[in-house]
Amino acid sequence: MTRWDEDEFTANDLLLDRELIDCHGMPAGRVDDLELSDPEPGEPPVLTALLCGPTAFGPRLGGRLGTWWQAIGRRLRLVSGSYPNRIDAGLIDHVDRLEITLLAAREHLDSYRFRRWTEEKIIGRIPGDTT
Amino acid sequence: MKAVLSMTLGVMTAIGGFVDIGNLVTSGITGARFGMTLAWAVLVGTAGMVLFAEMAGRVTAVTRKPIFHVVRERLGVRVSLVNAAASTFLNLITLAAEIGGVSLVLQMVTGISYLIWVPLAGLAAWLVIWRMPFQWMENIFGLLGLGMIVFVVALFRLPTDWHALWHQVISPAVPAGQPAPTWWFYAVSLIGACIVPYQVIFFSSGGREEGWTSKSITEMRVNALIGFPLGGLLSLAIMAAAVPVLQPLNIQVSHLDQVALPVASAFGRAGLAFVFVSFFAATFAAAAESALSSGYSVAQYMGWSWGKRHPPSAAARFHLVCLASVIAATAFTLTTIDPVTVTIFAVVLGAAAVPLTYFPILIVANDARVMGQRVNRRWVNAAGTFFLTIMVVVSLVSVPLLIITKAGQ
Amino acid sequence: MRTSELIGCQVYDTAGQHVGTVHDLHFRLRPQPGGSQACQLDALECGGIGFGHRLGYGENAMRGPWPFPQLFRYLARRSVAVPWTEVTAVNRPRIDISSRRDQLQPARRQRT
Amino acid sequence: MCRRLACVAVLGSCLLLVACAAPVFDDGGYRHAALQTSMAMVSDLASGQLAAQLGLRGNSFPTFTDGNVTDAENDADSVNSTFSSRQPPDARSDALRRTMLQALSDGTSALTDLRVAVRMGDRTQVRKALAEVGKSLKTFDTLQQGLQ
Repeated sequence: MTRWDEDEFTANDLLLDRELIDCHGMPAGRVDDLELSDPEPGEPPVLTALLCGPTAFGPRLGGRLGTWWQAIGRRLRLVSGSYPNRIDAGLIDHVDRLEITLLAAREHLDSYRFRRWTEEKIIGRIPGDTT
Repeated sequence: MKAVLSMTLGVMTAIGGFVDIGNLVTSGITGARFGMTLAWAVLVGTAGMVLFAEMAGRVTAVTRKPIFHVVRERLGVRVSLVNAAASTFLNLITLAAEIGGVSLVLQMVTGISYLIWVPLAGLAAWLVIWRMPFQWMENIFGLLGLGMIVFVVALFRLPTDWHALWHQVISPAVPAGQPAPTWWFYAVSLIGACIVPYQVIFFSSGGREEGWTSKSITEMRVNALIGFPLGGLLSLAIMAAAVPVLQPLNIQVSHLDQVALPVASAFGRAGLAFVFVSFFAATFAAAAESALSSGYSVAQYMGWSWGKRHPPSAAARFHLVCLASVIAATAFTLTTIDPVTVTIFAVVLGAAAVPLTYFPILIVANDARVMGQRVNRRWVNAAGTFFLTIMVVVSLVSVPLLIITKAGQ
Repeated sequence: MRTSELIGCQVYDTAGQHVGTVHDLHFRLRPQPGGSQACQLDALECGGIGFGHRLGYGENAMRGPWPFPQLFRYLARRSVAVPWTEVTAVNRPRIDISSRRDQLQPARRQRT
Repeated sequence: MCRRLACVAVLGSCLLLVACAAPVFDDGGYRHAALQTSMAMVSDLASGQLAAQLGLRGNSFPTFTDGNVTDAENDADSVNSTFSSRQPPDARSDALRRTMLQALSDGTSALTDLRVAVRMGDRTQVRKALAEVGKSLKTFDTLQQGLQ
């Protein structure tokens, strides 16, 4: 059950570029884009998921830099397909003007891959990293 | 009692932390060449730094969001990306200047060429980031940096003409025979040396690391309102010490060890020992802080976990960015480009980039929905806007001045 | 559908007149049968400079340093809110709506 | 937006490069270069002199004195080479060139002797080199007055 601080707001105020905090209080990235349900005639679109990762951030940048950013993101993804990391709207715990807290731990989120890769491949190899 | 102790520790750390290679070089050069006629630039820079740091500290204490959260959330996608890229590039140049500074100090002490020290300084700076607890790093180097008080004391030992110095401070004018553009160029570099973007990023992110809340605002204010002005005073002392010793002999400072000559002639070896320790502490702390700040900027912008309060494995990409920036800065310094020139470029470009991070902080500090009753008061806003106009003018003139005076010839 | 497909589109009214570029989306919470609340797209905010709203100068909760509230309110004076029900066709980079330009409400009701 | 920023940056850097390498053309330029050179030499000679005197008085560490004197010597060498590589525009400046080159070679050799003496730690040699440096300093002072 998502708790919203305000009942009427805009995407730039509360959602876009906001920091995601997981259930352990650790940062889990930022909202780069929003996924809305496809609009039917009588039914306005509804927020279904938060999207993060370079393939979501690229289109918002626009221009050559945006497509270049998106291409890098696509190549970085170990899993094929260029759909960005998706965090279902049901996972959102609380939204206020400071951050968006989630119900899940960041390890279970899509966007965990790049962090785990750095952790294991680089930082994990340097002595003294565990304490 | 404990509060008073931690308060004084905070103030002393702020004093030591304020002065870095930028202040040492610019104060030394301007003191030897223009006397005290550019003291006003240090005062403007210090006042600006106090205002900016207090505002950033207050925003961080209330919202627990340091500078680059605010930049990303308030400036929209494209503008914030340009802002983050420019700030990271600047942090790198400043880091290279600081690593060069540490190596120059070690060359001054040991006589071994600074190029040998550069990789060691880079490695040591990274080791401090990697394992040294945050509080230790700030306090140890901050306190050692206080050794620069030897410049203030040296002023009383040297044949200083206090009346003439005071007259130059009060009525600043371009000294006869000196080109005006160069005088203004060094004014910009002195302002840039006081308001170094990485110092504010470190001040606010450090606040988050220490877990500041609204209750710690008073302690933060004491640090900013007492520590930084005393740091500015140290810069003025370095400038003033050069006047009685270097200016009469027409010595133009182009190396770091010339900045220490006044103390050598006042106190000899004992004085020099103080200078070596305090110069090393100031530049080394600044190297570690600017490396951390490049990590802070990128991680806060991208929303990664960051900071030394988490174990390194929990903030993997933050440490990756810090490591990469130390390696890049060390490689840049190894290209034997003169660290003093790199420092001048770093402070001038730093002055040009202050509005990038200052403007969003000034705006957020006025947002009642986020700051509650801790919003800016009317007079703080007036001072803030006045300072913003100064910094916009400084950033407009800094690059042209850099070109006209060929970096201060 | 993603917001990046909406933000940045050019909005044209029934008479083919250019209303503005979409720079923000209005959402409203709508209670759902299961007791939870759905975050429903309510309107597109377009026209005028979006930078002021992005900085937080939409509602007048910002007394702000002296020149900026007045400046951004002036810059954003022509921004309008296009109710989603008015939107007839979305094919980036163009969005067509069924009402006329002067019938549209200003974007931000000045909420204290 | 990004394209405009990029070309402004490129333009700025070209300007920067051009400004650094502007050659000297007319006679006034040559005299100005001579003035700048003598001011730089005065600064290097005085810096080496002050450091060596502090060393003699025991007010400084050997490595510190050596560092300062070596810096002064290297700066003097680079000033010497940049000035002597300049082409004098006319005959009148040629006379100026000869006096400058003579003074420059005296100055640089004085500083080299000083550096050698300081590194050897031989106090009498240092005093002798200091006298040479003092003499060279006076010649550059008079040269500077003449060119002012």
